[in-house]
Amino acid sequence: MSEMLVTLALILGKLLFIFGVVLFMAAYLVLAERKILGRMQLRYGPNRVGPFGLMQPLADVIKLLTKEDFVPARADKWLFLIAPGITAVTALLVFAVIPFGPTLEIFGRQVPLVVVDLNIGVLYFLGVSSMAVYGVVLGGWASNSKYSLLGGVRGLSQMVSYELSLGLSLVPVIMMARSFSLTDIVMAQQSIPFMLLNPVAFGVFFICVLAESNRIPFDLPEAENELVGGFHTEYSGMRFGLFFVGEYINMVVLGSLVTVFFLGGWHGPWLPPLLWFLFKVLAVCAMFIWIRASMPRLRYDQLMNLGWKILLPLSLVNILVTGAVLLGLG
Amino acid sequence: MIATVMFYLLGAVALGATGLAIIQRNPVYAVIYLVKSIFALALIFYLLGAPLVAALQVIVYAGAIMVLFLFVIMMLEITPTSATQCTAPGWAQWSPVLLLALTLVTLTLLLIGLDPLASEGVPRWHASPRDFGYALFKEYALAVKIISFQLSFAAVGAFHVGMTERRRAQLEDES
Amino acid sequence: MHVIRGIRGTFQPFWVTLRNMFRKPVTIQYPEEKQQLPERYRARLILTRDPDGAERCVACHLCSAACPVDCISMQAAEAEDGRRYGAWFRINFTRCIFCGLCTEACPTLAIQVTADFELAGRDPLKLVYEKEDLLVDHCGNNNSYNFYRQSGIGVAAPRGTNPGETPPADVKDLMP
Amino acid sequence: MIVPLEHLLILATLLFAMGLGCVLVRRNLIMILIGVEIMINSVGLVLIGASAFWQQVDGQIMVLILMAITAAEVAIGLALVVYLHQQKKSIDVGIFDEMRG
Repeated sequence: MSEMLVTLALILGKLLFIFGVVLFMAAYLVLAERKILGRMQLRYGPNRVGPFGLMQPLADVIKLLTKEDFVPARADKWLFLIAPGITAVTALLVFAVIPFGPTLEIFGRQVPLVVVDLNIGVLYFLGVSSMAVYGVVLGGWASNSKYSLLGGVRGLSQMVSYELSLGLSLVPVIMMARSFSLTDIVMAQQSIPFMLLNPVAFGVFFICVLAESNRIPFDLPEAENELVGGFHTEYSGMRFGLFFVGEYINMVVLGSLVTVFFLGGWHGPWLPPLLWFLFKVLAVCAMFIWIRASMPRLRYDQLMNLGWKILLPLSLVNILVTGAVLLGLG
Repeated sequence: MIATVMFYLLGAVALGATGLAIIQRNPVYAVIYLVKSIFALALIFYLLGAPLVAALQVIVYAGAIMVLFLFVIMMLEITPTSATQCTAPGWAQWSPVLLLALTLVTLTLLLIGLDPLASEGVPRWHASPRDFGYALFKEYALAVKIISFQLSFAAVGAFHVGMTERRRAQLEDES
Repeated sequence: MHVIRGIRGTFQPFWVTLRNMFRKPVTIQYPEEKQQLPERYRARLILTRDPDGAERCVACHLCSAACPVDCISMQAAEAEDGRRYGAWFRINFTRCIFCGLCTEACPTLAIQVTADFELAGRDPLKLVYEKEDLLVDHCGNNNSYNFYRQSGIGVAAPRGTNPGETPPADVKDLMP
Repeated sequence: MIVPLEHLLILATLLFAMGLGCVLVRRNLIMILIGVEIMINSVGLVLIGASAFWQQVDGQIMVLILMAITAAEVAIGLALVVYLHQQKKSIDVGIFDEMRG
């Protein structure tokens, strides 16, 4: 009985730890993005609140919390209120299967640094991330506004198109690791990360991750200059904040997934594993920000062409080639 | 024990959500209730030792098929002459179907009751993805091929049906 | 060629942004650093004085006539010696669009623009400037122009008795 | 032992009956397709239950194949719905009765 309680407490502790760290990272990622983006455009980002603008996330939260929570006339109230939550929660849920460190030994107990080591972890990730689209599309539909609806429909078709390539680009990883479990995938990259073994899969996965997180160059659902704000046009206050935080949590989560699948997770010389993991996730996030600063938004037909005519065949051929090579190597 | 309780709870959720789904006026709500029902079913699948199928159920049904439904509903509603909201059937239309369903359920119950196997329990068992994969690609390789053919037929068919008149004329002009 | 251009077009922006990241930002940190405004920048209006220290404005209403948003109003008055001046003069800066047409219209160079653009406030009534707020102690852009020195003040003195003026010719007299 | 097979089959039957009812009563083409989905789901439940009952993976593979078929069916079905909507600006099944003999 006490054994079970300790296990439960450990899981709870890990959950709280992850929740805290991810939210903290998401909050400061907003600041980091604004800062880096600013410097790349020859301006300073936010630097008024606190030293170097470090209290900016706090100021943002206070501002969003004190704003009026507004529901448009003839909007579908319940769906309108629920939609931002779906986005944020699905983003957070994925973190349950992400291993962020090797098994630790605390007071003689083996503590794996992952909330649940699901043996179908990859499929869990795909399932939960395919739920994320509901937040966007229901938010867009329930707002009872043209712009929101268009943003929602765009987000829907974009996510469905790219989910396919996302899943298919992970098949070579699963083939190489011979397991669906994310811990096993990290273990398989002890010597060489999969990014070097299979750069094509990495490329396809990275592009799909960008599309999945609705970031530039794939931010068509919110395209500020054509759709006002896309699916979150009508949102204000903390509900908008939830959409916003959801996007950045998604960034952290997808960054750690790229790390787990292709960059070798926590493996790395000299530094402690946890630091390596953090460093890699931050590097991927920095890459996201850099891409945002450098690339224009794709046109809608270009987006669909890229997804269906380039990435999908490429990932299919990649599966075939990887399979053949693995078979040849025995 | 926990699994048994969960099964009944999830079964109740699935039934309730499905029941709500079929009486909705607005198809968007029907889809959302159906997604709930699909989630409950996926968890039941997991309890019955099919984790892979449970995950696929969420990915394929909730993540792709229902999203496709939503897409079509929204696409149709964008057009100004919207008529997607057909009238919801009244009590009078439901009653014969209820009778039919009741007969169906009673007959099935009778059949189940006559079967000596039925009252036996489903054992705790669990199929690993590895077993699943071996069976799928060794014993059922032919089925996989047929299914993939069918999917490509469906893709071609959907493309053909979905083509607008203008695009069709354009293609004929080109050729 | 097409492919090479495409690849270059995809990757060059990354280099550009990276390079810009290590440059000094062009931002001016406003309240601490002030921007160096151009000399002829059009912002707050002032009423200047002539080199003798008297106010230049003759209350001719040309500026208020030229003003496209009608933000200038005044009341004309005349002094004992026939010199006109504004009894009161008011500019509503909540309406002013800083177009500078009033300064173009002004015949006496009284109304002029300055580069002082910090005209924000919470109370709109505080932005209605009266004559005492507008009048300054200097000549503005032109230090030498003095309208009344050129034109004289009215015709209070008989003709030809003003300083520097010759008496009018007597048309009935034959003498040169 | 998790649950008697009986109860599982009853659950599946009820779901199937609901789907059938939806198909028969609703006039909205999209709702009819949703009813078909419900029926297919209930069949999947039976297959999974059978697979667990006999401890063989075959049932699960059937469900996988069922999913593929559903995907194909939905793709064609929804394309037809869009096509019909283009033709008649309505998706009420009552309108599409021209092939009546």
